[in-house]
Amino acid sequence: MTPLEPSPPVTARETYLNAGYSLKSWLLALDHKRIAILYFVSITLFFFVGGAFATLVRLELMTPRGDLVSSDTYNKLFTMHGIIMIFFFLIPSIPATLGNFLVPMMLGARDLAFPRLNLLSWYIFVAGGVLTMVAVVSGGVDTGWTFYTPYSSAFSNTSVVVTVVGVFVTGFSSILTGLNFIVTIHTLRAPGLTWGRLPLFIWSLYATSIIMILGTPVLAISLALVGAERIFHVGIFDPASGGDPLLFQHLFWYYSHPAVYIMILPGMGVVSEIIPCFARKNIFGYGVVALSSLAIAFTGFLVWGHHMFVSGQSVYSGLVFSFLSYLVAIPSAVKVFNWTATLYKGSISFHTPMLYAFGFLGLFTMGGLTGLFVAALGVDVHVHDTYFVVAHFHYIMVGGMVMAYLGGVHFWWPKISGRMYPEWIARFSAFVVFLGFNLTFFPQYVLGYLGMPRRYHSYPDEFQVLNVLSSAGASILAVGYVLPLIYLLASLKYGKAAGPNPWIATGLEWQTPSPPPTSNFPTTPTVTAGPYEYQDMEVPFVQR
Amino acid sequence: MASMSPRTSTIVFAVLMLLLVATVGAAFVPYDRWQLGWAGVAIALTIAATKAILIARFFMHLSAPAPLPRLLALMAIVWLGILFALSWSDYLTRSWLPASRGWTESAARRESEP
Amino acid sequence: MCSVERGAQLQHQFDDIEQQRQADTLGMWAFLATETLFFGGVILAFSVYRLYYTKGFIEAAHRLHLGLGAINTAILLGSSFTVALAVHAASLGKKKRLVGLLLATGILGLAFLGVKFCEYWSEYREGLVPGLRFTYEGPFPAQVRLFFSFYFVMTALHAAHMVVGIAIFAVVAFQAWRGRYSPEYYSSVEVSGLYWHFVDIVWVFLFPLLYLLRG
Amino acid sequence: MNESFRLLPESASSVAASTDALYFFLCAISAFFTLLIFGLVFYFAVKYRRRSAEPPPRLAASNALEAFWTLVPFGIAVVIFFWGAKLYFHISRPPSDAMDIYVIGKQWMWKVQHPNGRREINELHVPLGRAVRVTLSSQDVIHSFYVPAFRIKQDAVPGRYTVTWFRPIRAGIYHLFCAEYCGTYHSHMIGRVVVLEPERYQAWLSGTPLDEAPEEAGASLFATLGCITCHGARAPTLAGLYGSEVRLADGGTARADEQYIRESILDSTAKIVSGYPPIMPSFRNQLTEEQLFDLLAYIKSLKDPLEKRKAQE
Repeated sequence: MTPLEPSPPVTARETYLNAGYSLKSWLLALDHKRIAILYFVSITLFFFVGGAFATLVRLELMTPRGDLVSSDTYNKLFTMHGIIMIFFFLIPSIPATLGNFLVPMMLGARDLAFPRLNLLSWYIFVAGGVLTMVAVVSGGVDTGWTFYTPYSSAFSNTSVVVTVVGVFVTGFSSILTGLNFIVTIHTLRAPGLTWGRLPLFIWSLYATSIIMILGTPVLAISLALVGAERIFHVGIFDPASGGDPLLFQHLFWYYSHPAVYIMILPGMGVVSEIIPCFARKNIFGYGVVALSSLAIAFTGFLVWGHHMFVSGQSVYSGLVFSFLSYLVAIPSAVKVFNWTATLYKGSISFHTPMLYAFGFLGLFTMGGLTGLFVAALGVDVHVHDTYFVVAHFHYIMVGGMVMAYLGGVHFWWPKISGRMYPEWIARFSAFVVFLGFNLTFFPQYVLGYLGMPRRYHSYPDEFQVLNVLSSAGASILAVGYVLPLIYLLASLKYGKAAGPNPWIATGLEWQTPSPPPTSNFPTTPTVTAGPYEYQDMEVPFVQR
Repeated sequence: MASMSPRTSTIVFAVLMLLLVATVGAAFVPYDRWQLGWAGVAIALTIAATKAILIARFFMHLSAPAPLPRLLALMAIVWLGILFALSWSDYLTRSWLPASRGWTESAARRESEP
Repeated sequence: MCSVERGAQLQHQFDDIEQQRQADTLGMWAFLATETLFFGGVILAFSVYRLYYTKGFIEAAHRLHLGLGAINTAILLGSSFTVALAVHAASLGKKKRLVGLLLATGILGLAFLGVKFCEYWSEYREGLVPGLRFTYEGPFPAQVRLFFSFYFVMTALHAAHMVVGIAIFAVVAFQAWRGRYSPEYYSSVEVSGLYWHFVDIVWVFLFPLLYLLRG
Repeated sequence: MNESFRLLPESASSVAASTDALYFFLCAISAFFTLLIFGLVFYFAVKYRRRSAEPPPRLAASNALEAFWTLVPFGIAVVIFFWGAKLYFHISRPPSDAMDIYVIGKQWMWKVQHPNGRREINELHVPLGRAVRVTLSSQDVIHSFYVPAFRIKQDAVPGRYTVTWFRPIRAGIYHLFCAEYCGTYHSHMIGRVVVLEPERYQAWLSGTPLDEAPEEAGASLFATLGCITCHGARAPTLAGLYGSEVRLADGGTARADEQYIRESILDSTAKIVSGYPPIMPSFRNQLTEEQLFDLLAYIKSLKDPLEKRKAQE
């Protein structure tokens, strides 16, 4: 166990961290690395706020009668848990933090194409967050993160309009990030860095950005219409005046299903970087993995109707959406097979990022496979809006996305902070997260098929045993998430100084000192080889 | 980036105004007398689409050598097409399944076997 | 235009001015793709109700002032024309002509908003504004109310984009008057021109959808 | 409801067994692939753990392998799709001899109306073995009629009718949930479906006083609202209307199902029958859902003379 002792101070080299200590230098920073840190702090804050709501929900569900909070408060709890976790953590997390930090460095550029837009996107994100927090403080909103009409537009008497404006505003921060990435990847690549040599993290962020700029506006217009409906009673979704409530569901899910690919694609990109580095092997089937990201981005827009199989949508369009939903599952399956094949004949070490990548591989596979259940029309009639669906999307969001996010944070932590994190505590917390996660969400599959509906404040007694199991798992998961916060912050002071390339990884971001100087590279690097040429690099961390 | 000469701009502007007159004129044709309601919609939208293509190609220099603006414009239209096509697939076929009568009488015979 | 100014234009993350200009154009086109989907969503909603309530929407379309709508379309096409000329003038570095054409575009935009406001006012007087004053007694009252809800939502959204466009032209005209643009670097004019042409294209589709489907 | 710990809900309807069959097939597929991936990852991790500083060889990509693990999942996916679609078609097509039940979702209760006029709140008594067609609507927000034991769920959407059906194959008492979030007491909107043997069902049916049958209630409404003044002479006759094809004024035709009848009452000029002027007043916001159901039941009961004779033979 490497003892934690204060390491020698970083040499007085100019880095993006010591380029200015005043608040102004941080709050008006145009450097993509500083904006990434601003995003790090804000989404971590939102993650723990959302987590607090989740804890209250799990505590409430320990007892069938649900006597911890009133049913009204419970409705607001699960709504805010959904809104904050999705719009303020999952969607921005990897693109806005690791993406902002690494895209210019991986491309060999000095900064993103529009630094001012990048800072504006952070301010818009915080403005949306503040607005949503105002909604929470002033009584919360109880429509669910899906805002289904006519409840959200006519029957809910909570501060729906403030929340809708908050999410509307945050959507633009996501659009600006996507726009920035697309233009940067097209115009600022280093000489020699052809599309065939781009790291897979860049490919996945490119696909994510396409979804961000083409999907988010439709969410913006659907939420704007809900706001207009509440303020001016325009009647577009109001059945009493001839409106169709299902129209809102079409507009909403047109964005919200591709949004789940905004959340998972960056995670896939991170895993595509971690596995080759710790298996010391080139990724198996680089071209296929890269193109499958684009395939997911495109087919992700064809499938939203599988959220509406029992909502009164026409049987025939249900058939179309069900078939297309099976098409979108194929690229994800291909990626999983390619990652597994990368491990074949590798030289595998079990550092924390690799443990999180293994966790991602297993849990994302289970999440994806249960997607086949809810895409099958016959089964979805039974499991729609039950805890089976809750377990399905948590397996992908928490099991897949958050695992990959933690893996990515640990993998690039030396580059971001110039310090190494304590390896053994990190491995332990990875196991805790894996155990806690499975104990929390696997029982919900069984609950779901038993027929326990979602968003229930109180439930029949026979579901209690599984709910208690799930709540127990949630407490372990909470511990698993608090640990990295503690030891990563501690590593800022006590962590061993990390050299420019502690993992001996390929990629331009590892060819500059860590923490990197403000202008990333003294001179723009030229790229001569493919992204994962590990076969001609020395193998670190070899135990005799 | 050779932007367009004023002469071509003027020609394009004139064509646009002509198309405006055409589309307004087409609106006064009594389509519903010949049960051709959808024809009116089709004509109006094709004229609008031609005007849009003219503006995009000439005024917005979409015909410029750089391929990327064209790619983004095409992607916007394809994604819009997805939104319209799949949403309409629900609205057009919603009344196909007569929920009340069930399908043909044979449905009753087959209902026992799942 | 002395070279110092041109040097000041080039931002540090770009290698040369051509790369920066390409990035600006690409960034605006990406933004226009988002706007296309933004307007596309509300037009989808309109198209679904037009499919379900054809008679009511035809009846309501007759209530709109076709003349004012046509004039507005002509104004907007004219402003697209002046913007195209302005971009051309900027590429030749003719400062006075550029500023004049940009101001002309802004004035045409204001004219459009003026005509639009007259329309709104007359519709308010006729009691066709759902939510405020809706005293319509003709056939299909619910469907006509729905049509006018869409009419106000869509035209208000478009008008908001017009106001933003006019403000941008005011700033760009001021910058041009101060001589910030040169034949090598005038991408602010070009990018704001792209945005304006897009707002014009949105109206090119809104006009027939709302005013002309009287079949 | 027995308190024993269960892993699967009771299967009490004709569809339950086939839904469970598809569910087990999917569980088998998932178990296979999960074990495959976990197994391979674990095996590779142990077998190829880092032991030497010698960098592993670069493996060439193999298109054959890529094609293999694209087509095989696609093949499995297509099989699952067709199986699920067949089941869904079966679930969404009620048999024509089914018994009609009208259910109205209202914020936080289920209002059930039987064909003979019996009305229940949060209770649904049905005879064993008889197919039951549930016509759903909602008075306020979207609710969802969900009976886990029958494996059926259908949203009750305000402003229109949606339909689902089931045929109970085991007597007993089963949960009825609201599955679509509908507000404060969404979790209290729970009811019971009580499946009784036919004779006990008859006893229950005749045991308590009958409310007025919907047909009679509909008939009296038909008169008081003044429909009778036109429908018989100047307006299209309604006898035998239900289920028939109606020629419309704009040349199209429409099937006169519940949705058509409801729309013609609430939005009378939406679909005008050819040969008749659009002079029928709209009854929007004047009728409650129950009254609409009564009118519907009455109109459906109007058989034209020749069909009535055919039914008697």
